[in-house]
Amino acid sequence: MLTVSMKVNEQAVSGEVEDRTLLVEFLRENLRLTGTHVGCDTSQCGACVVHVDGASVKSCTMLAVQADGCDVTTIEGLTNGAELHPMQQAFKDNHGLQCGFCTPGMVMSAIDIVNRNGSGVDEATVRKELEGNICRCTGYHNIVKAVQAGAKNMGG
Amino acid sequence: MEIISEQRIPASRDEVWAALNDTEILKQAMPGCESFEAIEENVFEAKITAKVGPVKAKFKFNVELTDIDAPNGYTIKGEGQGGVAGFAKGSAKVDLTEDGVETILAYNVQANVGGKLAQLGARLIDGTAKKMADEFFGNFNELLGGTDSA
Amino acid sequence: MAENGIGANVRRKEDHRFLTGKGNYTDDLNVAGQTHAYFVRSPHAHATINSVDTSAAAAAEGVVAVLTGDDLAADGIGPLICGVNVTSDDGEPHRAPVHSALAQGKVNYVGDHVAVVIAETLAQAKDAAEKVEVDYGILPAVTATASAADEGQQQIHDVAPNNICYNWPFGDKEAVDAAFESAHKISSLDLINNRMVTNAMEPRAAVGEYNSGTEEITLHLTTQNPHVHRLVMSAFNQLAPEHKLRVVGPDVGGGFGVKIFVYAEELVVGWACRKVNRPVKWTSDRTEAFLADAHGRDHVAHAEMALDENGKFLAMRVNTTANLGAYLSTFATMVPSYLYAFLLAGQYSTPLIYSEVKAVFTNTAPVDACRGAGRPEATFLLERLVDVCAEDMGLDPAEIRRRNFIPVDAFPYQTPVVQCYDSGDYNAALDKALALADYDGFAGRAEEAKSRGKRRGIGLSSYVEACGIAPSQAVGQLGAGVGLWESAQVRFNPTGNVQVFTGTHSHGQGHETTFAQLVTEQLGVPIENIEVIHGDTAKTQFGMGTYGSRSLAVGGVAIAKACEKLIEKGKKIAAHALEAAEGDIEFADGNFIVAGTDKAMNIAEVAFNAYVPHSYPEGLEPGFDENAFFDPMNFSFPAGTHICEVEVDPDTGEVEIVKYSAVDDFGKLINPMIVEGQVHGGIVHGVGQALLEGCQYDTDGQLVTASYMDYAMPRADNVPSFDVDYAPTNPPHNPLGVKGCGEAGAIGAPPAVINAITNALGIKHIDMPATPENVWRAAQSAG
Amino acid sequence: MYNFSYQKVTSVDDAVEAMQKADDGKFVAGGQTMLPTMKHRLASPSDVIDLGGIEDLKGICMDGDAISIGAMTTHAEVAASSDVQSAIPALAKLAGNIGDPAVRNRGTIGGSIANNDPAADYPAAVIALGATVKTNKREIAGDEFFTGMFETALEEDELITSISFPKTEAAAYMKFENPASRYAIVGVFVAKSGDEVKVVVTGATACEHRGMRL
Repeated sequence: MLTVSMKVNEQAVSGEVEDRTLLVEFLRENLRLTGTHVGCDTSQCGACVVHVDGASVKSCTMLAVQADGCDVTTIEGLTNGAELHPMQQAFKDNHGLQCGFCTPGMVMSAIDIVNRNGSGVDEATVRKELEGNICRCTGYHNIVKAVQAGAKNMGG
Repeated sequence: MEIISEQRIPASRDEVWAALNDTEILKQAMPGCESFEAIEENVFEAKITAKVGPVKAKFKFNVELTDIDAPNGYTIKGEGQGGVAGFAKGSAKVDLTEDGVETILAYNVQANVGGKLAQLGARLIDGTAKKMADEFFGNFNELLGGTDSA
Repeated sequence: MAENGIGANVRRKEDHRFLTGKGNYTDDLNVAGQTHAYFVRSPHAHATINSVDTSAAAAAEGVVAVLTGDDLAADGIGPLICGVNVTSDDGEPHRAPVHSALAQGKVNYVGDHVAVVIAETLAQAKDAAEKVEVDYGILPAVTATASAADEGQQQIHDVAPNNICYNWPFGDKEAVDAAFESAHKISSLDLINNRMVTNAMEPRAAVGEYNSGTEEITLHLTTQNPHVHRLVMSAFNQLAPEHKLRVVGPDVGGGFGVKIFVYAEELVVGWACRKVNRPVKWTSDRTEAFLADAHGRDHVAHAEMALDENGKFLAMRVNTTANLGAYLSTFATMVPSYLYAFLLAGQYSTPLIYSEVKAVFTNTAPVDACRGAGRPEATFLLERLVDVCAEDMGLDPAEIRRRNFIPVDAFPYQTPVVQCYDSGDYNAALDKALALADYDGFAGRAEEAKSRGKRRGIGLSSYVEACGIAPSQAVGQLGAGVGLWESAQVRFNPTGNVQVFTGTHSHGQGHETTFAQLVTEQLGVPIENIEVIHGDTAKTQFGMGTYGSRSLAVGGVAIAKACEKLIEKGKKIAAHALEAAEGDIEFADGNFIVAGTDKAMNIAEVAFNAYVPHSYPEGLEPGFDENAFFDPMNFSFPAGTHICEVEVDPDTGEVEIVKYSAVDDFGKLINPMIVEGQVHGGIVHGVGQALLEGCQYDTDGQLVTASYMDYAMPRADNVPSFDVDYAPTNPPHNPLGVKGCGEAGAIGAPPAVINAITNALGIKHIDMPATPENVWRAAQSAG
Repeated sequence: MYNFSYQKVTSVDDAVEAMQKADDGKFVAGGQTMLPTMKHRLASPSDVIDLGGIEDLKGICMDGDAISIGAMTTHAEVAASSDVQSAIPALAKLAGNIGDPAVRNRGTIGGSIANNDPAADYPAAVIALGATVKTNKREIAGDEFFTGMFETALEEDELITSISFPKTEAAAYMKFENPASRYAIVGVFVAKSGDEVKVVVTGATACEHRGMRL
């Protein structure tokens, strides 16, 4: 067993993990942050996307120990009150979610897209950049709208 | 998956035929082979570690020589269990033809995998089967003093 | 209209928890003392089990138990069942092989369940599973649908000679044959409806707990229908008496049919938690989901249409082979029969239809309902055939549809295949769709594309589906084991807020919002004071669950009926409290008013009064809590026209959907925002089937598309944004005037996409999925 | 995943030493191929030697007429590098189309090249651009580095430290993606340098990268 320490959603946390423990397992099982989901086992669906040191990663394809000392943000860390993060709000306003299972990963990827592409990101870029996130419910139409609206909201 | 190819071997057909029935040579030719032991006549047990990129799986193969037609050729058949990785089975029909002092070894390989390897490695199955077959017969050629000519 | 009532685009009540990571899915649940289950699955498609040696696994670290089919049988756990009977042409019921949750003596597909390992941790369970020694006697596998019933094929089940589950002819063959004899033209088509893996994003999961003190099992499941799970597991699997079995479906991460069925894993978890007297958790990984979730579709069909000289359809003849997989899943028999053949009339007035369906067993995963279930198969066949007819007759695809549409004044319309359509205006939807798609401007766009080396095509699909599943009387006559009414309970708390209990269960459709809109509209209670509760057999009364676009059309009506009862009771209470005659009380906008006076009570005050029943007269019961059941008289029949425009690159075979227009008739829309989302999702499910998704077994029965590496799911960059509009009609038998919208897109889209591709390339047909390779080959051969 | 011993190293020497000591060790760079394989239990190294902590292996710098990219530089960093964008824009574009954004944030150029997946993108660029693969032991010409499907000239305890790409006059990379995995079904890298035009194809044979000079 190893001890890992990191900052998750601005809180310092540490825990005992096996060498093989994945970051997503540490988040879900050790920290009980169950908003980060596991939807596949080949790193494609994106339900597990979190931010590590500000960059989106698939937490099912990273060891917990590899995040030792890092700054991790999960869906739970975007807001700590009733007020939603602008991207979360945009998903709600634009009906960018249905069953909600892919949603945390979608929102984390969306914020990453805006961070890299700015508040005026166009539809084609959003669609291309969402290739690592699969949704079966929405047909993406409203997710794309939500990301663009969220981008504007984030841009101020 | 079917692979058809041939090797030109600088040895007589009888020599090649003898080598095809020499467990030590078969063992050395087989990529990743750790042991190759006769269980009964023309039946062997082979332990092979197959390594394809990130995948590394240990297989226990039952190998059988059939359709024996000395010194013209035979069919070598194998079925292997790779534990959690699944299983593999394949056969190679080998035909020897004299060509002057040399021998043409023609092979026709059929290979299949099952279990996780089939479920997850579909895009790599054909390439891997071809690679393993060509390596085996290329190595075999080299063990007889030739160069891989597939 | 009440604020946030019917017709309002209310933002969803459930979204806050989903958006903040506070959803509560089955795998999110951990129970103190829980163990983990992992299944030993067959790597072979077809084999006898000569022996199973569990001793090494049982002795492995952390292992609590290793259980096999023998243990299951010893405990009297019954086999998995199929709930719908289809009578075969020999007059006998369909052939139903025994389907044990853990195999007994034989495995019949890759992924079939051989044993389960229960251990302290999942890793230990997986480690031990590798130590279970199974001696298989490998048998040849049957995988191809078309040849499964051929002479000399390997036999899979003794009870099913020639691997046939049923032969099911329907219609007047002689009359149809006669119509073909005298037809002006016969158009025909051979096609395949590709096999799909449903792929809800949340994999299936189960957490079972047993309380030895109360002898009660609580089973948390990824389920679309908790009561159906409880009923089947209790009545047919003998897991526990119904009152000692609680099934909870918490938040469910997508269903699309795949979470309707009672599967081996869920039943085994329920049984094992009692056997080991510890909580047991199982979560499918994605590869297991590919192997062992019920798959969808998989038809091979030949279709023919007889036409007169004006392009009117005289008769249709269809021959279909449907692959049901290795065993019968819960509703498998119904999908290629009642949900398929009875929709073959589509939107057309074809007077004669004859259909033969041969349902076959193969060594593949069981096949059952997947979004649309049967209707996409019928629609794809019919709408492709209609395009072939148009080509054969030299008619525009829109024109041939128009000539054959059931006219608006013919409703209710009795088709030759059982169904009686409720309402529809198919021309209205077509006209609106043609305008939305700028159909008239297509030729110009095609020319412009040609100048860039691309080929444009436009494809129509005019579908009709039957949903609001299912009227008990109708399906009972067909052989369904159960009718599918729905229940609701609307309960006021004393302080005036409302809890709505429904037997349906949301897995993404937004019931918590839509149903609250119904209640706020009817009772005038602010929407934030209304909570919808579902998915727990301990909380809600018996209900049938969610599938077949039934929740609003059936469950919603039950809620409305319960609300009506509350209003009636409220009048009695208000009359008592306001010292007026009951007949003088009127109800409007949440207020009970004594007619012609300013004396009034709002409904919250009535609720409080009902729970503080001072001096109630005899016959007036306290409490403000009503339940209702609704069993519709008929299905509802959403319909519409979808138009897809594609651009094909003949050099690469790549297909780009450049425009997609959908005009649907769903009756009245309660929350248009949610409805539109359902349409989008359905379209992309259908586009996925048309362009990307194809489940492939090799000839040995190995599943070679068992992950997202090889099974192509539609992603955001595969599709455009959509143009969606409506052409509603009013279904007379539905009190809310609603029809159902969840499956429409998946039904309408596949033929629209394929018709667009055949149009672009000038070819008769291309099978799905129209991958770049297939399209390129077709383009090459078309020249 | 089977358990293993995780080794975090901070220098190339430590990495090599850890590998030599390990029973059946495996270097892991970004882990985007290795970890999924291990999750499926299709690989079971005794030791996972994580190169992520070796600062020397990261970064991009101009080195005369070449651009040198550290082995542990992520695809995202290559794609976003203004140096790469100006020196060899096709390479930046190639990197920006590997996997998806989250994968590009973890996956590295060294890991991709060492793995030599027959459908990977980078090997085509390495060969076509005449890059040099620098290891802890030697320098290997791009042409000679890739020896077969998933096989390279690397020895067991040898690891890539950087890849040096000479500037090129003109280059472009196009790929036709598998709709599911988004790996290249076929990818073609074309590079022009003086009178020589090199074309390298990835994917197509499912076996190795084929190059030719025009």
